[in-house]
Amino acid sequence: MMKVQGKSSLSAKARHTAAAVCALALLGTAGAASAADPLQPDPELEAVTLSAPKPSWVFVERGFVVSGNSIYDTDTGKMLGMVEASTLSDLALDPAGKAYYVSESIWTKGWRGTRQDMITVYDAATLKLKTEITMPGRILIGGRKYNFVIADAGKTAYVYNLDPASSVNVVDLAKGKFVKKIELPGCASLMPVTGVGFSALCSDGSLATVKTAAAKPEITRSAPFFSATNDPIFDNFGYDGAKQQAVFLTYTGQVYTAKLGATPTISEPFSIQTAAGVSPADTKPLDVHWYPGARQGLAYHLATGHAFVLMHMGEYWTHKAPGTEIWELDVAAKKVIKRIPLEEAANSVTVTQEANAKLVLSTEGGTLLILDAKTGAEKFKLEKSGGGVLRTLEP
Amino acid sequence: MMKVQGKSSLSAKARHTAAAVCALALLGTAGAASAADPLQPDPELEAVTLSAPKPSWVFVERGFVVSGNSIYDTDTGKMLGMVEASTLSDLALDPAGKAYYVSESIWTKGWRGTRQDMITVYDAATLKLKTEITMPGRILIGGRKYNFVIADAGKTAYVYNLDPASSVNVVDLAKGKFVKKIELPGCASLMPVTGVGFSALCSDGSLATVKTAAAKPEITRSAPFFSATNDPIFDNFGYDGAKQQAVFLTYTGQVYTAKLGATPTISEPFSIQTAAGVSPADTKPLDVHWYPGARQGLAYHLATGHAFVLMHMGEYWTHKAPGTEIWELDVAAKKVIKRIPLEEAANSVTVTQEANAKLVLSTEGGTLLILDAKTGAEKFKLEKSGGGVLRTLEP
Amino acid sequence: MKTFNPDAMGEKLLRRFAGRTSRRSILSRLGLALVAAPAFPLLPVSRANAAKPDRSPEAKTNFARNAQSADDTKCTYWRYCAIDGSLCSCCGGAVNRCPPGAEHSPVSWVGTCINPDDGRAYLIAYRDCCGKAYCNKCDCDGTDRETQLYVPQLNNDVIWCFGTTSMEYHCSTAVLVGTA
Amino acid sequence: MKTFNPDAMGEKLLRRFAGRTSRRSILSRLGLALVAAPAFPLLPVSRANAAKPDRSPEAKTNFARNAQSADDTKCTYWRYCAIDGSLCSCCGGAVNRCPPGAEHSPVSWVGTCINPDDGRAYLIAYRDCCGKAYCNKCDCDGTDRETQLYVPQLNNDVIWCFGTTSMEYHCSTAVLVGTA
Repeated sequence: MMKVQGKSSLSAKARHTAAAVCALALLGTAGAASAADPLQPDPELEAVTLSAPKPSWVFVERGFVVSGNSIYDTDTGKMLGMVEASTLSDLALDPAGKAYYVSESIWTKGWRGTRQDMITVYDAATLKLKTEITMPGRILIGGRKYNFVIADAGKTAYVYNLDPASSVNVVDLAKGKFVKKIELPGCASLMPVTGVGFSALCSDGSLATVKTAAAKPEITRSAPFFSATNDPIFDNFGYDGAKQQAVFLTYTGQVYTAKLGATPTISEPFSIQTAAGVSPADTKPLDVHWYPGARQGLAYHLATGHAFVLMHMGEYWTHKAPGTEIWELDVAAKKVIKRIPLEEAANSVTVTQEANAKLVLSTEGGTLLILDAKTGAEKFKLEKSGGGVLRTLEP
Repeated sequence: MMKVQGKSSLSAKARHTAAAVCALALLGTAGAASAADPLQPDPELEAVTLSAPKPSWVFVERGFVVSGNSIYDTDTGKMLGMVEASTLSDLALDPAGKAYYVSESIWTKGWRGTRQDMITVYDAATLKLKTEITMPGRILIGGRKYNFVIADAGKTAYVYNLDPASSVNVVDLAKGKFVKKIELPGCASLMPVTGVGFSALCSDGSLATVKTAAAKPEITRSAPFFSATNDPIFDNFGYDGAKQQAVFLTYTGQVYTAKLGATPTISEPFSIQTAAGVSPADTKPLDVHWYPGARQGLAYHLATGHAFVLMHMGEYWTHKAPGTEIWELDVAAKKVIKRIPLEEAANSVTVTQEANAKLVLSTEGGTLLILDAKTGAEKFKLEKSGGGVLRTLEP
Repeated sequence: MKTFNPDAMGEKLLRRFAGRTSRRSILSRLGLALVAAPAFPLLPVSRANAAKPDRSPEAKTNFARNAQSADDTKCTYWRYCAIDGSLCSCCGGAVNRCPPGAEHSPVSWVGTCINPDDGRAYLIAYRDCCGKAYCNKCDCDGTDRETQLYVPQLNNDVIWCFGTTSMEYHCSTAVLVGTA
Repeated sequence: MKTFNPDAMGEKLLRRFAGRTSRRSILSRLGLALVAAPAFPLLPVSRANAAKPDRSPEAKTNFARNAQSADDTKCTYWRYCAIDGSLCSCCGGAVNRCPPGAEHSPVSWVGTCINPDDGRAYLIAYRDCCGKAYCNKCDCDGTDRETQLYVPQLNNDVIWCFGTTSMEYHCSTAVLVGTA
């Protein structure tokens, strides 16, 4: 079905281009001889349709006040459309490219009335509402990548909740049904673990792993490996579903690699500053260092295993400060191989999973910046187009 | 009941002030002798309550994206609270000062679901929801003063609808009930007419007057007196409920006075430019004149009969351009008695109905500007506080 | 010198859009309204027209003098002489086409704009695309011959999402209807 | 040198607010959660506390070095060292009190801020005022000792409107709970 819609989309575009060419031709004639026929009325046109999502696309969560996820093509700098979404909702992409999922909470009367939590499903070609999957509550926070994640090649969704006890909704996307709620005390930020369920970071500094299949979900925890209150891991970390690997970054710049599984293994950390040949940072408030930070401060390019990290100069506890440089880190080599200075400080960064990757940044001033990841050269600078979480298609 | 709540509000404020004084005293002591006792925990405090609305207050409709009506006291420049409201809603003040009314349209699922049109009633002291009065549809436009008006000393509300035929909902506020819908073809912008119903401006250049009491409402129209398409009357005009008088201003600056009633009488127009001793404007696009304009470009001070008009230099068909000067017009004397230049161009103007009136302006940059109407001196400049329609309490 | 005739325009538009939207509820509502209300708001200007204002293309507004026909993602594009809102051409749609997932309102406000290439005045239907949140890009506000609420079909502040599934305003198109 | 003890803090807060909100549904939910979940998120830091990080008031952050105690409508006011959002003191409320019509959330995230007048560290409860649209005035974002979502009571991005009639976020207060 997707194929057919993709074709129809292409042919619609072709028709549109043809019409535009015709119109221009008419204008040309009109300009040359003013006695020519007037412009013809526009044909009635259906709304534009989209192809399946491409690796060059970026999805921009517009933010708290103006909601919705704008889609831009980083090849052209053009806005392609918008996946409708309520405030504080989360977007997820169907790995098969057939749907967009929005995990959201809507009240029947705006700020009042009855609360309705659901995953709203949009057709990827028409962006029209396909269905709603009702479920129990979900967290209201926004700006996080790992509160709504897709597992099992698109068949399952995990939705994080805080009310203020924490739990996870398991949703069967294939059947369009909520399955069960799993209590997850003291942990958050969900990483799908193939054949197991999911892992999450915990307030005791451990990584919890939840086997979801059993009637009574089994939760195991790794030994604590980081300090959740003194040097926390940013909850917008790097995750590679195919390799089942996560890259964690702490406030001071310590980098961990976790191999996910029923029994995950976590590497010894190294300092991103040391990897760049500068003095490693610490938690002492008075010292000045280069620190990682921002809202979505780490982008992970899966094919190369390179992380792009937003860094700023400052003291400790400035972890929300926007980045003034991007550091490209070869995680396996423990080496920062490039530093890209930014003209305007950025709050969010993502990377397209293309061979010739592009970095997409949302700046303090609300501009969406598209850079060549290899050279750092600016490809597009789109004003009034920035926002919160930036998402790209992953293989 | 209002009295009691007013008192309780005052005493709460007094207590709060006392607490603040105490806190400062404690801090002072602590500063002098650091071995002093630590600060005491804050008491548990109920939300602030408000007195009945005062003539010094201004209600700022925040706009299309961020809704709600912020209340500022023009005496202090402080924000006092906010009357909750959906996007594209309209606010009206209960003349008895006991309630705020919001005419709004809410869907059960944000942008989708079932439409619910209602007048939402808020208690003026607590700003808490009192009740909802359901009614048929209403227009979605925003930025207009006369789509939701209160008549009969607060007992009746008229709500304008366009779907796209135009009509008016009659609502009994005392009983909290929708009464009936009156078709009003080709007219809009409602002026309550005491003992009759309401009047409205029409596309044929007439003033329609609707007797609402009869089972079948009777609509009469004046002779056409203006051109609705060539030199339209701004639909945010001046209205005096007590004197049953309206002041109309056209795009070119023609000023009409209408005496409302079962058979209204409309004055001969005069030019606001001529009243200021400058060349009168016309509808020719190429000529440059001083023109009235902006979104809410006329404020009417009822006690003096002076209109404050936002004016700008330009060509015709620039009626939405923000004002760079305020012209104070003595309507009866047909004389512009003062011109106040503005540092930043303004989109909206209102005037407090005080003896020492203040002008309140919302600027292009979103600043709320409070000026002394007599001297033009700036009293307060509140950034990020501007918006759409500005409303003040009328006697 | 051609005089602008909003009456003829209204009829043309009504035929154009009402005739093509039989699947929408708007048609029956329009039909009903036409029967019930002799001065239906889409055709209210017959009397006002008596004044015969000078609306000739030669009396060019500031907008028309500076309009261009090359880039429909700019506010200066000639068809946008009376548009208000986000340009659909910046939001994934086109000058005359809705972005994905949005729905074209069958009725609209209208403008009369001058094409800089042939000097002719054309009737433009500013049909809103509805059912998605405000696009908030390329916000324009052309006001040539734009009037007040009592002439709604010439007012560009109204949310023109009638007969659509949702009344949420996303962006505005500028559909060429014909010569004015 | 006093060491910051988030555990004691959590208990204190729970006693303080849960004890006074018997009329709210939050109490029963908290009670249930405490029974059901041994590592309940309001008290999760016992193990992490083993690391004994240096949180002494003497190790002053940039915020603390520049904090003032005179004007609670400014982001630099000392209690706001970990606030995020609009200050209720700019929205018709006060530093510790909701604006008219808003409802104080009984639970909150917390911060430890240093009073510049006595040099002491105090525990501050950032209780959101809920049930009205975003105030959008005096937006501040203090991040002293602010952590990530897996320690929610130390995270200032969460909408802390639990146990209130509406979960709409309006503004944030900074209630002084006691010495840290």
